[in-house]
This record gives sequence, structure tokens and C-alpha cells, in this order.
Amino acid sequence: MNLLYSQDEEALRDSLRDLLRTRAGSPDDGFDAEVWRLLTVELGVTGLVIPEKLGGAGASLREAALVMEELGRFLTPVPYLGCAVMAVTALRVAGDTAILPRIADGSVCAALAVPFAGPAGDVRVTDGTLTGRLESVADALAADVLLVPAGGDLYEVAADGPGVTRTPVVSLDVTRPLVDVALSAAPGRRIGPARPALGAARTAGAALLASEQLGVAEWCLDTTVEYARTRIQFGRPIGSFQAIKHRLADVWVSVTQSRAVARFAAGAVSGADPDGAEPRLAAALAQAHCGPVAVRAAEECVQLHGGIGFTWEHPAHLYLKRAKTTSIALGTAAAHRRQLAGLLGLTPAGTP
Amino acid sequence: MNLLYSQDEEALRDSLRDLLRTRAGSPDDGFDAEVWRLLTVELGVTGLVIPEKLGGAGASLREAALVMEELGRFLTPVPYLGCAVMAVTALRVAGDTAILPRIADGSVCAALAVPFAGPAGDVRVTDGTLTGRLESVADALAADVLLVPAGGDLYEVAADGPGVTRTPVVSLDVTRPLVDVALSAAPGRRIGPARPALGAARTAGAALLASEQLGVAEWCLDTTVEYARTRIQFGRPIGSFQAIKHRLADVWVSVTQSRAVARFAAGAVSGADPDGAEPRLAAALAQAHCGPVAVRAAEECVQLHGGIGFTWEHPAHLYLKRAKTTSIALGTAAAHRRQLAGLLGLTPAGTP
Amino acid sequence: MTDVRELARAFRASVPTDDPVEFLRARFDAGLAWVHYPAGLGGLGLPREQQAIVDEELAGTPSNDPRRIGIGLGMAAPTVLRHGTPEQRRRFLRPLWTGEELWCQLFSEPGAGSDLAGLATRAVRDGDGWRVTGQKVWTSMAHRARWAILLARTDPDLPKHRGLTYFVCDMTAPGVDVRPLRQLTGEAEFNEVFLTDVFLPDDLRLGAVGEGWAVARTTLMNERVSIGGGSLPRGGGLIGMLTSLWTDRPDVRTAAAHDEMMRLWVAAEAARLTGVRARQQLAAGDPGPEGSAVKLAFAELAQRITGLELELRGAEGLRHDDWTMRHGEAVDFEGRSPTYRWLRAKGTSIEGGTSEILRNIIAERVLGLPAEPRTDTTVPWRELPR
Amino acid sequence: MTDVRELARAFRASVPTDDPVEFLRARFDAGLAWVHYPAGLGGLGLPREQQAIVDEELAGTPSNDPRRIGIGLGMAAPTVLRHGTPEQRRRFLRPLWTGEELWCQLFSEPGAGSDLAGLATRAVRDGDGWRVTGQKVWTSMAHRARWAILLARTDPDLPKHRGLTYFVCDMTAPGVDVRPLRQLTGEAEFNEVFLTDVFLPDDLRLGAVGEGWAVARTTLMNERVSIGGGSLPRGGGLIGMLTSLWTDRPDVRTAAAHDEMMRLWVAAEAARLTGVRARQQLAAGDPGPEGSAVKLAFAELAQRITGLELELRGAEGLRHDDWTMRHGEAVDFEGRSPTYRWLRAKGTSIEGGTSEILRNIIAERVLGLPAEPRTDTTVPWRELPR
Repeated sequence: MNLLYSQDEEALRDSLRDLLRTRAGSPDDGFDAEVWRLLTVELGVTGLVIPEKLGGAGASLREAALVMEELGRFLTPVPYLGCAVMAVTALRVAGDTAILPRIADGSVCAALAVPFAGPAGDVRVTDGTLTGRLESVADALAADVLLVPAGGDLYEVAADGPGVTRTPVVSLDVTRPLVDVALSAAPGRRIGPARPALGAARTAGAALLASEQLGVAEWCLDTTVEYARTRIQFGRPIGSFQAIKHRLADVWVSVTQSRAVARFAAGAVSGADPDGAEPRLAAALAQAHCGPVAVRAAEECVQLHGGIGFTWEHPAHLYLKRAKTTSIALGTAAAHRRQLAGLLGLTPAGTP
Repeated sequence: MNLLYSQDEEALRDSLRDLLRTRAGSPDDGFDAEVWRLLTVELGVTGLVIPEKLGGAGASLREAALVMEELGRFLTPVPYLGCAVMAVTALRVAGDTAILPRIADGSVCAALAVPFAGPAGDVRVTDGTLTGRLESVADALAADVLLVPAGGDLYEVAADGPGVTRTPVVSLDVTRPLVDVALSAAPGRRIGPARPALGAARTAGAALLASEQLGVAEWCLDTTVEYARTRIQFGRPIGSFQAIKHRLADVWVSVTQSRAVARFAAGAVSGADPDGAEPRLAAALAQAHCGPVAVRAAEECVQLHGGIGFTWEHPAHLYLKRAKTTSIALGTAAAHRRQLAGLLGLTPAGTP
Repeated sequence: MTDVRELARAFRASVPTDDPVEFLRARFDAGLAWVHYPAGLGGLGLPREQQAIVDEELAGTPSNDPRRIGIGLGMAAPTVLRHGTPEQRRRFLRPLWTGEELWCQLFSEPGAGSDLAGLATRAVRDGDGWRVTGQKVWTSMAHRARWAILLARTDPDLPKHRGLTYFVCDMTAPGVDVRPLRQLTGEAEFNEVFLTDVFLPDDLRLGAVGEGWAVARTTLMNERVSIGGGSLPRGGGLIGMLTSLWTDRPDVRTAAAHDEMMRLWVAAEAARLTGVRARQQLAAGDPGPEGSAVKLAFAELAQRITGLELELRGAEGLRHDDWTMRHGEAVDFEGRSPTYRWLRAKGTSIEGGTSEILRNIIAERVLGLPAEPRTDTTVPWRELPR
Repeated sequence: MTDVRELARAFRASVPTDDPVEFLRARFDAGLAWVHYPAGLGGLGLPREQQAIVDEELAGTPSNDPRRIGIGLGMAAPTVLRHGTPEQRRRFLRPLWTGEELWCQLFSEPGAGSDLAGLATRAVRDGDGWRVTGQKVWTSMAHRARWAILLARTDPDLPKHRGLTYFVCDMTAPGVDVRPLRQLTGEAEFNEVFLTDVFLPDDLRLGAVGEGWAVARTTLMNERVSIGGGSLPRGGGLIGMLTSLWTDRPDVRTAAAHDEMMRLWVAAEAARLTGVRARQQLAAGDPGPEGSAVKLAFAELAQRITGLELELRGAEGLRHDDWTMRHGEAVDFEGRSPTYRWLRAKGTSIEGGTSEILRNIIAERVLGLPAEPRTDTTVPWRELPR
């Protein structure tokens, strides 16, 4: 598998950076509507994974991974993961043709209504309406459409429709706000069976979250290196001290590995069956590796900035919080290692 | 509990160093009979734990721990652990009065005939004779008396008696040679019940092995620091490079912790019941901590010596091999963590 | 030899405890505040370890909140005692100890963190006093403090360690501006302090002009002794919160996390025993460098334990309790959410000497490794790159 | 453009394979040895990646053991090609490639390991040649080598990088004494080489007098590219030995070790994919610094994997296979005991550039962090502390 970036991807990266760089810096309210409009309508990146016949770009999750990487680097508060990666993957697998075109043209933002971490919620279906509670759902605050798994099927629910309450929670990562979703006899339209759609969405989400983690880690490394080059203590740049050098070299090694792993995962889920054994292995590998690397890079970023890195004012803490929450959200590294062991047939102790 | 060294202990340490320093350097044949004679007969340290009425010094395992520390530091090839710590503890618990006086006066060297790692061997008793096989027994090559657990009891067997074959094996740690012991209808004298004797011997052994590991780690740290102070590369001592400094500082921190932990373990097993819950906790803690610290110190010693540390000629490798084998012998750190969890009631996953 | 137990009992029997401040003043005057201080300054000139006897005898009587007077107690008091004039000692020590006057520390600056001696705050002679201008940071309690210990540059033409002078700063003086500094936890435990032409009379100078660095070393030495000096029972503190979670919540348990938790338990217990041993050495009159080992280990442990707790909690670890900006006055590892603990722990390897600086100190002062080539200690401060 | 596949097929069809050396000589002469080398020197001046096509077409024909000719292939050949005279190229490259003449490297010295440029071996003019005296170390294959690449000091009064000259050393010359150097594994993979007044005619000098460091950089650059360049399948190599043990031996499995093994599996796979990506970059004509990442990661992984294997094996891990001193010629991670693997892995972070030096290189050349203050590059070598 080709693990490099294609020329088209490099070009896309340039466009994204031009756009995102200018908007970086005010993530406190958790959603940048203007950037979201530019991304969806101008650049059309929410439609990357949507087939051309449904109005999308007919590209693949590989290109979407590149978008994730840049959104991670700039910590842009937009619901790309929830909408353009996970909801779109679920809808494609469920055979939807109604919502995808509206996501592609930017008129609709959809979110998969499942907790960002832990098991899927428990929603009952009664007479075609949905009732239940879903805690800590990501990317749902800006959504027009919620995709709700209930009773074995996937339903479309209008996010501001009757019987739907979204309550923002105090999120550790303020740049990706979570909400609790309460459904009380909310009308739902059945789209298709839930299990394959959810499985594929989670695998694609985990695989592409690795690219976001790569972007986060890259920002942390770049920012720390730049600081170490210019911060003077004891009459010389702190980056000239060997202990700092070696730690940053180690971070560079693990970020370099993350790049290879994230590219591999993005490629693996871009095939025909996004939830086959190989994509699931690649996604589990990616989360087992790239999550901890991003956390480590962010921790070193805070530490090597010293006092300033511990302040609210410096953005390092936003990356730290993003890194930690993503390393938990779609499964911790430990959970992904367990999953990998299962896929590899490396049974745990005690099993024959 | 007092975790410091007493003045008597410091005096004992001085005597030991005077003796051991001059003998260091020729551990290849695995047993230094002359040093063993000086230790047993002149200094009387094999009798430290033996009550005065049986001819011993009536001291405790705390003082024996200090001996272990110095033997670890100089890597002196003598069977102190097997004889003066484990065999003596087993004999005391089994109520022996016949062998202990002969150990105290240096006329007999005893060894507990159990594998240095893994479960106790399987020896059958038939008409008062013992038959079976024990692999990788430590400190048995120089022993006159083997203490063999069989059929629930502990037996005395003459090491060079009929039906006893000791076959040296290729040991990873050549300074503590192992043998396979084969018993074929070897005559044995019953001493007492095996289980409490073995339990106490293992706990005392694990607790005091931590002091040996401390001595090993201290030698590695001291030697590496000295080398880093004097080895010049790039026009300055390599110890003036910050990355080297920080790694040695980290080793110093963990060695400092090992000292506290090893002293605590030695104190804990010196009470009335050497195999109670608290001694067992202390011994497990000691092996869980001090084993890996010694391995790490030895690894840094090899690495920071560069090429010379990788040679047969430099003693670093002897410490590396000693550190690694001791971190496996009386249970790996992981096994001791499991044991600790049991003692603390911190049940593993899956148990209620 | 003085029998302090007798003294303490007699004192307790004779002094009413109705008014806490009156009681503390009386205790100070009786020499039972800090018995190792000289008579007349709250002590009796006795060995430090006898304080424990006094504390035992006076248990239950009014006492100070060590978190409020901590900086005064741990840093200002030993410095005033050692370097202050008799008048300064009389003026400052009593209300410091009784808690009537709180203290803070004006050392660190945005440009001088680890390299404290490079600080830029200037103090210029003005008649019988000094005019001080500069910016200080990482100042806890500044918004409540009456006095501050202050390090300022009085001669920029000397090499950096030699142009410093040590002052007591009057925090009520005009030109002192205290502003809360918000941390990544959302609260402001610390402050920035802007000093603009602040006038300090010369009798607030502590030690000779140009001797500031020597005086500051007394302060810093005592800071390091006090950090990590607390004693916990086995399995207490952060590791106890983790094992309680494990015990109370079977749903968070996994096989992999079990070993990780036990690794942390072992590391925590090893660090705790190291602290116990360090205090025994101190009590035996043989203080060693083990305090640095305790602080380094505590920082790493705090970060690893709280990080694992978030992973075990899974979805719960994504939610914080409160981002409201407030003026925190002390670290509260127990009262807040797991996410707060995890965030706050990031500061433990930065505050009070970064882990990097501690490793340097261990390597050079404990292990005797040679210093790095330095270029910043011999040239005039004015010419240093900044 | 040359169709190498056609050429290789035609060559294979036309040349008898009876005598291996004859075959290799013919292959060299046909330009199919290393197609990116110039015509007449075993190549055809084609892009490097076309070699794979030739190797594919000539699969099954006589070939060299890359472990025997590795140093010649990876280090000597590119240096001779770039810095040698036409005569030197003609003389050395053909028998080097065919394996008729083996090569070794005389760079490191007891006093010059990481700081190679500080080496002390002296070469002094003597008529139309040089007299070389000094001690070299870490020389594999020296006991079998016909030639060596040699770095020696020709002017001790210049700063250290500028007083070096690069030679080809005749290993059969009088005064060359090769002694095996025993490692902690018990075998001697390497040698010490003592040079006593060895005469080398001036036509064995490679590059100009005093240009030795520049020539050596070509050698070292190529060494680093070749290390860690091999490709393994997923789960292959050392991690595969560990997972096989796990699969085959239920008795060694524990809950804690399971997660540790999976951590290592993940780390190994991440390192492997990094190597795959580095080779893709190289093939795309964009060689990056990722090779350093691969070597660093491999060393750490090799040590951790083999260490865990010993712990899993428990009692078995206390026994070694054989301490007999012998002259090992290549690392054999698979054929020996687990204890051998564990011991040999300690060398992976030392040989071919220590992990510490690699981190320096990454920090300064890749990340652009400023160099440390240096005092050893400007003064005459003679005056440096040693």
C-alpha cells in the first residue's frame, strides 16, 4: 500500500492550510460556523467520501484523512469527524441516497447519535418514535440530522424536531463539545440496519481519528521545537540543551511512525469493505499507536514550555485536552490492543 | 520502621568491603572458596541469622541484607543467598538444631534444593529414600548438605552422598552457577514439615535478594558515573552532556528508592513471623521494584560505556546478567505485582 | 536540657484558647512556635525534631492553616532569620507565624523561569530607598499577601548572579498591581505581579546590596526541603483514589489495567518509603539529597496515576466538572473531578523547580558530574542574549 | 532507454552458471551488478530502483552472501566510486562485488567512538607512501578482509576534522595485527586491529590529504542508509519469535504479559510501516531522515522484545546455550538461544552510531535545534583533552 501523500493530497493540504491558518485561535465556543461553511460549500471536503452520483467528490477516506490531519493541526472546531467521516460512512453502508446529497452540497450536517466513548446507547422504538438517552455525543450540537441506532435499525431524526433535547455538557475538550441527547417519542425515519452501518462508521472513525491525532502531535512537536529554538535560558536557546534535544528527537521518531501508521489505516479503510478484518486491524493499530503518541507530544509541549505551557492563555492545553479525549473516545489504546490480539489470534492468558 | 543503616551495620559494611574489594575480579569459575572461608569463619556472616544458642550471631535478616548488598556490589561468587539466607531460614522454621550450628561455625554449607525459578520440583519418598529431579538449583555446587522438600516434608541429603548427581548447567549468570540435581534412591533424614519452611525461605530470599539487587544497581550507577566523569568525547567528559546527566539522575532516583524499599523488606522479614502477610507484602514489593531497577541500571551501564560496555573484558556484562537472572529467579516483577494485588485485595479484572 | 514536653504542657494549662490569634501570639512568645528558632523569635534554640513533641502536646489548640502561611513559613522565615537584621527579625517573624501577615514570593519572571538568576526586574537607588520596576509571575497568594520576598537587579553591569539584591516588598505600596493568572485547569492559583516604580525604603533590603543570590539560595534550599515533605499512609493520596475506583467499580477493571495499576502502586509505595527514609535521615541530623528524588517521583506518579484514571473511566473522562475562572488558593487533588486532577498534575513537574532542573541538580551536585560549558556567568548581565 | 529486463534475460540465457565466480565476473562486466553504477564499473548508469528487475530476472543464479561483502558493498564501494581515481575504481570495485576480495572498516578507536573525528591513529609521510600506526576497534571481518577503509590523522596541528586523510589499507601488509574482540555474548564478531608502522603506498590514499573527513562522510551516509533497510513481513522478525512462543506455549501466558506483548506488537508494526514508508520515499526519489527513526526504534524494540521473552520463559531464561569463544561472522538472532538474542540486542543501540548520537543528529539536522556550544572543533587536535 502506498503510504505517501499524493500530489492531489498535497494540493488539498495547501488549500486547507490557507483557509484554516487564518481562522485559528478562537475555539472557545466549540463551533466555527463560518469555517464549516467554507469547508463544506467552498472546498467541498464534507463530500469527499460521497460518490459522485450522489453529488460528492467520489474520493476516498484517504483524502478525508488528510482533512482530519489538518483539522487536528489547527484544532478547528468543526464537526468533520462526526458528519463527513462517521455519519457519511454509516449512511453509505446503510444504502442512503436521501441525506448524502444534502451533506455533499453543505445544506445538511449530520451526526451519528452514539456516545463518543463507551457502548452505544439504549434507545427504544415505539410506534415509529424513538425514546432514550445518549450521553456525551460528539459533533451533535451543530447537526441538523441525528442518525440514531435503535432496535437494530438506523433512524434519521431531525435534530431540532419534536421530542429531541440536546443538552451541552462541560467537555474536557472545549474544541469538540459534547452533548447529552434525550429522545422522548421523537419521530424517526428508518434508513437501514444499524449494525453494519455502525461498525463501518466506528472503524472508519477510529482509522481517521489517527490522522487527527497525527495533526495534533505534529502541531505540538513543531510548536515545541520552535519554542526551544528561541527561548533563551542560561544564555542559550533551551533547544541547545541535549536532554531537550533527545526528548524532542524521541517525539519526532514517534510522530514519524504515527504518519506511517495513520496513512496505512486511511488506506486500509478506503477499500471496498470498510469493516473487514484488515481495515479493523489497521484501525485498531492506528488507535493503539497514534493516540498515545499525540498525548505524549502534547505533554512534552506543556512541559517544555515550562510555566507558560501551563497557562490558559497558551494553546498547548487545548491540544493536550484534545489528545487525551481522542485517546479515550473511540476506545483506549488498551482496548484497541485487546481487539488487535483477537484479530491476530493471540489469545490472552487462560484461554486455550 | 527504621530504614537507615545502624552504626553496627556500617561497621560490618566496612569490614566486608575491605575483604571483598581485594578479591573482586575473577568470578569466572563461579565459586571463590577462599572468600567463602573468610566470610564464614573469619567474619562469621553465615551465622548472622542463627540464634546464639546454636552458635550463631543472633542478629537478624536486616544484617544479612547488608551482606547481600555488598556481595551484589562486588558480585562475589559465594553461595550466601542459598546457604545463609534461604537454607538457614528454612532450617530455623523447621526447628533444626543439628545443621544450624555447623553452618554457624563454617563447617557446613547447605543449599535449599529447589529450582531457582519456577515451581518446586517433584521428589518422591520411597522407604526413606528420595528420587526425583530438580532443575537449575542455585548455590548447590559448593553445598555439603542439600535440603530437599519431598512428600510434604523437608529432608537432609548429603550432597556428595549416594544417589545424588549434580550436573552443572550453562548458566546465563556465570557468577551464580546453577546445577541440575538428580536424586536416585538417595538416603534422606527428615527435618520437619516442608511448607512453612519453604514459604519462609522464599519470602526471606525474595526480600533479601532486593538488597543484592540494590548492590548491583549501586555498582552499575557508581561505575557509570565514574566513566562519564572521565571519558572524553568531543573535547569534554561525556558526563557533562545533559542527556547523559538526566539519565543518570533518573537511575539515581530509582536506586535511591530501591535503598528505601530494600531496607523496608529486610526489616519486615526480621520479625517473629518471616512469612506473615506484612513480610510477604514487603518481599513482593521489593522484588517488584528492585529487580527492574537493577536491570535498568545495568542496561544503562552497558549503553553509556558504549562499545567497551559490550565487551567480555569489561565487568558490566556480569552485572547485567546477574540483574536479569535475579529479576526472574524468585519470581518476575510481574508475578510479584500479582501477588501484591492479592495481598492488597485488589482483585484482577473479571473477578467480583 | 529543656524539657519541651513539660513546657508545652505548662503552656497549655496556663493560656486560654478563646481567641485564636491571642493564643498563637502567646505560643510564639513562649518559644513554642518553632522550637529550633532562637529564643525571643518564637523558639528555644532546640533541635528541630523536638517540635513534634510540642505539636503533639498542643494538638487541638488553635493553629495556622499551613496552606495559607506556607510561603512565609517555608521560604520567608528562614531567610529573614538567617539574613535579616535584628529589627527585621522582630518586625516580621511573629505576625508571619501567627498568620496575621501573609507572604508571597516575587522571584520568577516571564523571561526568567528555570534561569532565575537572569531576572530583569530593576531596583534603582532613590534617596534612602529603592524604586522597583518589573514583572513577576507564578506568585501564589499575592492577592492576599501583606509582604513579599523579592529578588531584583541592582547592577546590570555585573555578571548575572552578582548584580542581584534581595528585598522584602510591601504589597500595599503604590505601583504594585496583582492580576490573576489563569491556568489550564481554568482557575487562577497564581498571579502575575506588575511592579511600576514601587518605592521600598532601604530597611526593607534583606542582606547586602549585590548579595541577593546568596540570600535567595537560603530561600530556595528551604523550598526544596518543604516540597514533598508530607507523609502519607501506605496506599494513600492519588494512588488511593485509583485503587478505590478499582475496588468500587468492577466495570472499569481490565486485565491490562490491573498490571498498570499495580506498577503504579509499587512506584507510589517505593516513592513513599523513600520519603519516609529521607525524613528519618533528616531527624537523625543527616539530611541527604533524597528530597529531590521524592519530588521528581511524585510529579511523574501524579501524572501517570491521574492519566490512567481517565482511561479507566472512559466516557466519564471526557467530561469536566467546571471551567469557571476562580481564584484557587491551594491545590485540591481530592475535592475536584478526575479531569481536574489530571490537568493539575501537569504542573507538578514545573512548579518549584522543573523536573529538568532537578535532574541537573542531582547530576551535578549529587553525582558530581561535570557542569556543561557555560557562557552566561562571566559576562555582564546587560550583554546576555535574552 | 535501456530495457534492463531484456538485458538481464539475454545475459542469463547466454552465460553458463557452472563457476560462481566466473558468473559473477561476467555479470559485473555486463553492467548488471549494480545498475546505478557507471558503465564499465559493474553498472549501466540507470536509476537505482531498476536493480530490483535485474535481481528478479537473475533469481537462482550464483550470488554473493551480502553478509560477507556487506561492508564492501555498503561502505567501501560508494566511497571508492565517489572519491577514488579511475585506476582505484577499476582495481577495487570488481573483486569487491564478486566477493573475491573482502573489505573491513578501520574507523573506530578505543578513544574515538562516537567522536570519530577525534581519532589518534597517525599516518606519516615516508617516501612515496605513508607509515601508519595506531589501534582500531569494532572491526568485523578484519580476519578475512583483503582491504580496509582506513581513516588516519596526517596533521595533528590542525583542528580535528581537518587533519584526517582516508586510505585503503592493505590487510596483508606487515604490521597489521588482527585480534578477536570478545563480546558479552561470548563470541567475537568483531576484532581489534593493531597497526604498527604499516607501509601504505600513496596510491592507496583515497581523496586528497586532509580531506579524510569529507570522504568519510560519504562512507557513513551510506552506512546509515543500509542499516535498518531490510524489509520484514508483518509480525516477522523478533516480534514473531515472541508471538510464536505465546502461541505455542500456553504455560508462559499471563494477563500482564499479554498487554505488554501487544504493546510491543504495535510498536514493531509501527516501526515496520515506517520502514516501508521510508523505502517508498526513497523509491520516489525523495529520501528523508526516516532511516534514523527506523534504526532507533529497532534497537529499542529488539531490547524490549528479547527482555520480555526471557521473563516469559522464567526458569528457562536462566540458562544459556553456549559461552564458547568463537569467531561469529554475523548476527544470528534466530539460530541461537533466547539469552543470546537478549544479550546481542544490547549491541543494537551502540553499533553503527549509538542511539544517543542518532538523537543528536535528528535534533540538529532534522528538527533544526541549535548545536551545543563546542570547544573541540577549532583548536589543534594536539591540544584537545583526551
